[in-house]
Amino acid sequence: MDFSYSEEQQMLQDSISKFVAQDYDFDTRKKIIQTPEGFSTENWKLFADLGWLMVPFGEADGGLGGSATDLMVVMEELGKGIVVEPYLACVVMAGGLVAELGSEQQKQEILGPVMAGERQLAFAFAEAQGRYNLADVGVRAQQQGDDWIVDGHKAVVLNGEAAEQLVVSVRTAGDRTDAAGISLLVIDAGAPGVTRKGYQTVDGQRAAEVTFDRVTVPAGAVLGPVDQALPAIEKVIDRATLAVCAEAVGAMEVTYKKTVEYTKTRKQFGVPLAKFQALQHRMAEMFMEYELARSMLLMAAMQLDASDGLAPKAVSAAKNRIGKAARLIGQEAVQLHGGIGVTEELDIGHYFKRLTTIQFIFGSGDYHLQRYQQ
Amino acid sequence: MDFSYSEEQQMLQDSISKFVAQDYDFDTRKKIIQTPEGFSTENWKLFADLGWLMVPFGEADGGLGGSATDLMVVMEELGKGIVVEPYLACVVMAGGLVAELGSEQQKQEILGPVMAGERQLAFAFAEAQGRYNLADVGVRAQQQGDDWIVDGHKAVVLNGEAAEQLVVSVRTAGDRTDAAGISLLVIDAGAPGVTRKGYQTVDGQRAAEVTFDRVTVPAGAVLGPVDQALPAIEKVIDRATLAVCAEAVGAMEVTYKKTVEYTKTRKQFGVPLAKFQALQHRMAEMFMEYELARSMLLMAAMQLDASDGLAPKAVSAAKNRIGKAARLIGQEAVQLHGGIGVTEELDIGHYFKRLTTIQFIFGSGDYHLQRYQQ
Amino acid sequence: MNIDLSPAELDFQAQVRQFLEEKLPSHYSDRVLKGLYLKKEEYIDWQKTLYQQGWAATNWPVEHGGTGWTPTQKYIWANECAEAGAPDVIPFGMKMVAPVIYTYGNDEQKERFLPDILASNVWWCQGYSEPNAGSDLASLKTTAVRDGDDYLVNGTKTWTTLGHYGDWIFCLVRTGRPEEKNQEAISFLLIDMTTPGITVSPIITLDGHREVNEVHFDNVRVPVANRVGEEGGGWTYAKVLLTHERTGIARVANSKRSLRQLKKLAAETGDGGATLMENPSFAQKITEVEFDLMALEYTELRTLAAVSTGKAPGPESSILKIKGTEVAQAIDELYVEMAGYYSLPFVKEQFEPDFAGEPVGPGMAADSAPHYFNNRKASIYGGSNEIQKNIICKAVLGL
Amino acid sequence: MNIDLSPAELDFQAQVRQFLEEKLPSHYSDRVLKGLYLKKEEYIDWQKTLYQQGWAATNWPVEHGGTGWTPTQKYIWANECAEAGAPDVIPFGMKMVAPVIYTYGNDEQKERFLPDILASNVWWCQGYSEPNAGSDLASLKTTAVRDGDDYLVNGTKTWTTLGHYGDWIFCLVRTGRPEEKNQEAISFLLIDMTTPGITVSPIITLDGHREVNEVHFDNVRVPVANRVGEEGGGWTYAKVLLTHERTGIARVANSKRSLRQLKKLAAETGDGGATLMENPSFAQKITEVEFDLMALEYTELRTLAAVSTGKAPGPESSILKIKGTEVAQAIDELYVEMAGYYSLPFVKEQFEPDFAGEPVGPGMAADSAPHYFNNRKASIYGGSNEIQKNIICKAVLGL
Repeated sequence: MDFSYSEEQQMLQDSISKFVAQDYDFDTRKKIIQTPEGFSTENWKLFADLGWLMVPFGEADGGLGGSATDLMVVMEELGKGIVVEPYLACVVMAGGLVAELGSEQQKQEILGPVMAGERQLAFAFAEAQGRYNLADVGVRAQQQGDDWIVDGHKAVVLNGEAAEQLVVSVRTAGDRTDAAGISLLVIDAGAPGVTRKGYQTVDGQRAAEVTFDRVTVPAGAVLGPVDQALPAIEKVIDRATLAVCAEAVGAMEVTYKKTVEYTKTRKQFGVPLAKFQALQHRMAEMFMEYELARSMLLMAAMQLDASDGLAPKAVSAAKNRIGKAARLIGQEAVQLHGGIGVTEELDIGHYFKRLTTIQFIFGSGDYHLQRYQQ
Repeated sequence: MDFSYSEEQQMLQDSISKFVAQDYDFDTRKKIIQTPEGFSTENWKLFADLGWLMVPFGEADGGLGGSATDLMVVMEELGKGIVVEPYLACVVMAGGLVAELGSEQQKQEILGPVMAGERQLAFAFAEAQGRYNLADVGVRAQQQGDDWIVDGHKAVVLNGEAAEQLVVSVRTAGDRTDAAGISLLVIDAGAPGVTRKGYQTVDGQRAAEVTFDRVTVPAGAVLGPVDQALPAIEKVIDRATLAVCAEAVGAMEVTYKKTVEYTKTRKQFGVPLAKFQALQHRMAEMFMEYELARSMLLMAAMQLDASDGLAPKAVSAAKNRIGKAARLIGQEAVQLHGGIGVTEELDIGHYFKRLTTIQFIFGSGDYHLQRYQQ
Repeated sequence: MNIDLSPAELDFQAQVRQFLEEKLPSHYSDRVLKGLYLKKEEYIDWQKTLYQQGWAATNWPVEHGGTGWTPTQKYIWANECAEAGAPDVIPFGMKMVAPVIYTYGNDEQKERFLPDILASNVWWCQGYSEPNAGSDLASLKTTAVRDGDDYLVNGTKTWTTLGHYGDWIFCLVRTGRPEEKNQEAISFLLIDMTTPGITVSPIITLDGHREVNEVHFDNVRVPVANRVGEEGGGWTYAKVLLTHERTGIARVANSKRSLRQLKKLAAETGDGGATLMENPSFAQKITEVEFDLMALEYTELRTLAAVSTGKAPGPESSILKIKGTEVAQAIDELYVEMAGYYSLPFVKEQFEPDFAGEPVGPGMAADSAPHYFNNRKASIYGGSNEIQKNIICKAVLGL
Repeated sequence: MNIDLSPAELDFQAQVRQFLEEKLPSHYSDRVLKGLYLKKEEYIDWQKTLYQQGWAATNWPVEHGGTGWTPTQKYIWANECAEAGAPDVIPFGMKMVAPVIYTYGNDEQKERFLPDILASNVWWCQGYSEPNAGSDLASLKTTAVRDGDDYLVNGTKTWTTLGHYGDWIFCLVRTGRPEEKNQEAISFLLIDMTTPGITVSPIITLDGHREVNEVHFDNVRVPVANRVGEEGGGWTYAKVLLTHERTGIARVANSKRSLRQLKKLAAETGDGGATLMENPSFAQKITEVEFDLMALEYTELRTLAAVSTGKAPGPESSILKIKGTEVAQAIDELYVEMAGYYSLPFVKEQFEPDFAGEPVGPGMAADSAPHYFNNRKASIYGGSNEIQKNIICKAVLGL
């Protein structure tokens, strides 16, 4: 049992930490969010140059052979700055699926540009009726000669607006909620019949509703085995779940520390808030929740790397428990800041927002608790 | 809508309140518990003389025509002294069933002595396998000529040791968990084949395991309609549930107030505990939980008296919410007292114990939440 | 003790229902039921409808045009309005400044201000909080220095709800010398917002909306005649008012409606082959908040009953503030949870009264997260929940 | 970072398992697994078995007879012992006084006391708390006044666990003048409990048992040679010790075993046609405490890992005390809930080692409520959870 970072992990952490501290202050982030793209293409290029986009990919695919713990290191640091660049959607989710299922050719064609920061991907999987059930896929792909004809609607596709290619889960056989009969297609975002309605999300990121209306996709666009994509999807969503858990832990650390600092300066009734014992004990709770959440994160990351079949349960346990911590820390941070905490002016409200959305993407606490119990 | 007590209710409250304050201090209670009977027959006589045992019975039966709110007044005051005399088991439960289902003759024969304080009853209904399901009745009564032959085991019969007569739920038809096929018998505790193993309960009361081994019971001992006793049992257990809710509210009031007073005198680090804001806010929570619990109690009592079909739901809502308050107030009271709170020496631990057992008799919080949802 | 409504009260309830059915426009109630804002003129329009009915001032004494309703009638009214989706009455004129004026104002002030409040001719707003005061309201720094028959007012007020709609503002100001830190140096001023030197600047809250504002006073000239009561009496007046305000703050009727709607929507929301309402964890959360809400409702009714027998609402009413906001916030959170992925989109145009496009996401999803974020304010404003606990500790528990 | 045990560690685990299988008598483990006490001589017997194996002192340095185990080995040991139902090692000698003696004692003291502790020849108990001190340990009043080569000790110690079994007691006493209130006036004394003037009186806890005691000192004569370290140094020694003690206090291994047993029993407990484990509310509570326990376990492992790289366990280890007791108490409570009506009977004889009758109620029901009541102490003793939060606030958060 070993909890220490490797030298490479330490260097990676330092490099991202430095970027967030020096180049990603709150005002910079605010300006980035207000751009039409909703993220900085310059930053993205920098991420590529620094090799961060290569971290989760295997060495055979030109990546850094990244483990789940490597991914954790990246996301925890990005979380500290609530960085809006689409690392999760492009690299971890869509990129992860290509790495998992793609043919050599597909991997070369797609992952190369992704790691170079030259291509944006998104993974379109959620549907309005499906809630968190990854097997609930109503978007249909029907074979027509060598092609697939795709029809249907995907909900809240993270990075769906900027993406040049969409990895899309489609139903190629069976009933809407069957585990078998799900396939993955790589669809050009500009293909005829693809309509995207982009929007900002409440946490300052971007997403899109994507509609497919008789979209023709060539046979070569199928990723992995026809009808049998669900296991890979589950695996990649588990990794993505770990990624947002790490992001949450990073965001929580900043949130509780900023709150502690704020109470030291803000005076009420002639004394700093930090002197009120009732508030002190609540901050002690925030600190403990953060530490417990971080322990769960390490546990889940190590389990994902151990690959002994316990990973899905470990991820669900972590998502539930970290979500609970994120809720408490986010809410308490706002409450202890008082009025200023509910304004757009101050960073704390934005950490709160991201800590909220993370609770509900890839499954609520209840969803993961029930998944764990199965 | 009217929240005020009638003049009679006010007088009743004053009279019990005076008794508890003057004649039922902690040392007196301790001595009573150590007697072989586990309660004071003198007190019981006094309760009879003061008419308290008549409160829940109809005027036609020689009672005071008591409503649920009357019963609430009695039990709330008894709860303030965590009085161990078996009002609940004898008067509310077993007596309540006789009043509900008994023939004129049965009522005269049984309720007269009960109200006079001259007879002890108990209601034997729980069984080891049944948890809180009142329809789960495995004790069998089989007809033999004019008699019934009773076999089986009843668990944790409150006041089962002192009772001279036991009201027993028995299965006269159907399968073990059928709603139909349940009857009630009044069985002399001394009848051949009845074995009682009495014991103290963790909250200082007395109960017994009761075994029936080919006990012969005459036809005249049947209470109410054969096979159809369940609705009356449910009704009486709902009343008993309200009664312990009221008892809990009374006990909570004393518990939170004693805790507040204790913190004013107990010094740590040179200042009274009451001056630590972290503890102050927790006591504010205790106070609020008490007030919310009391509101639920009034709601449920009024709904029971309104008899518009909402009573079972109201009782379940109250039991769940009051149980939650009882848990918080009991645990916090012990914690704020510190070491002395976990000793037998001080009264607070005994309030905590009773507030704990009340959470689990007549159904846990979960049981009542799920019953409410049905 | 009994729970039933009297025949007269049942009559009143029927009358209220009929009124709401006839007079409440559906394009108001639709938006209210979705948790969205109305336009300024729509709020005014609805208040004028109430005025015409004689039901504008449910909390005023009859002599000034109040309804003279019993607590039970007010309870019925609040419930029916919430159920029907009637817009909230903007409280600053009707519920906040008017009681101060009719209790502590002189006859001239009563005649000058009350009729316009009653008829919703003037939009009032509140100038209590200041950027550096927070919960420590008494540490306010806005000064009003006597200059002949006027005061010269300087300073900044904040969290002024809908201040950009305001015609007049009532303010707590410091009329004593700067070194006098005590509460006796505070006075209560009524200020015409068109007076030169007043600027209103927006504060954007976490839902992306402008609901609150900062109001800056730069040598604003206010006639001494606009001071209510004694110089230095302002703190007392405001405090009495704050206690009275706390019963309505439980917002029981709103939470009841909101919870009922949540249950309805959850029963229509798919969740792994069943509905979300059938998910035992979600259902349990709903039932638990339902129990809390019952307890809150009966606590409020007990308080109202005590008031009707002549007792002033005591510091116990701090419970209503604390638990009322906790319940409302718990319900807010369940809406976000219900929305799932559709809690993410933030399409601001959808919230505008004139939006005619296709919304993103189902039912109440779009506003769920912004509303949840914004309503975290509820446990902060109006005397934060921490301050309320301090009040309970001091005034009830004697700590 | 990785989660696997090394081959050497796996070997060690196998060795531990074999030892426990061979040497742990089932009449000990049966009682331990039911949460019941052993007799004094049984505790001693088990500790002597460990001594013979060379595994008595898992926390001592090798030079004094300790095992020299790594943190991971200690973790494996604790887990396997808990799983097997090995009796707890009574900590007062082995874990509490011994480290003070080998760290701060002189050579004579080490030679005189450590071997008997290691071999469990002497039963030690603790004299820290006092009736009026509580969490404010430093306010202790027991005095030790110098009289020639002796101290005369007067005062009362309380919460002395198993004090009625004790041969020796280690005490914090006030050696300074009474008006010196500060922590520098406290010394650390080792006292033979057969010395005239010592009386031990029981305190009955909420489970009806005598586990703790008051120990009264009436002019008890203690040789100065029995003082560990400097006069006035006692507070420092005790404090260092308290920090070290805090890692074991999470009791992770015990809670894991207890939770696993709870799940097994819940799956055998009927509940309305199904089992209690199938009741979603109960199952959810179990899973939530399971998650908390995982988080606690990995927090402890992180702390152990930090210690093994040479860092002293920081004030962060207060988390282990707080959350460890919260988890244990949550599990206790679930046992009571599971027992239902059978949580009520209190048949004291059933808990005696010699009880041969028919118990009332199933499985673990009988002790569920007494154990729950008694274990409320866990959040009070060893530095109450409130004190732990104060430590976090001060030492970690800088508040």
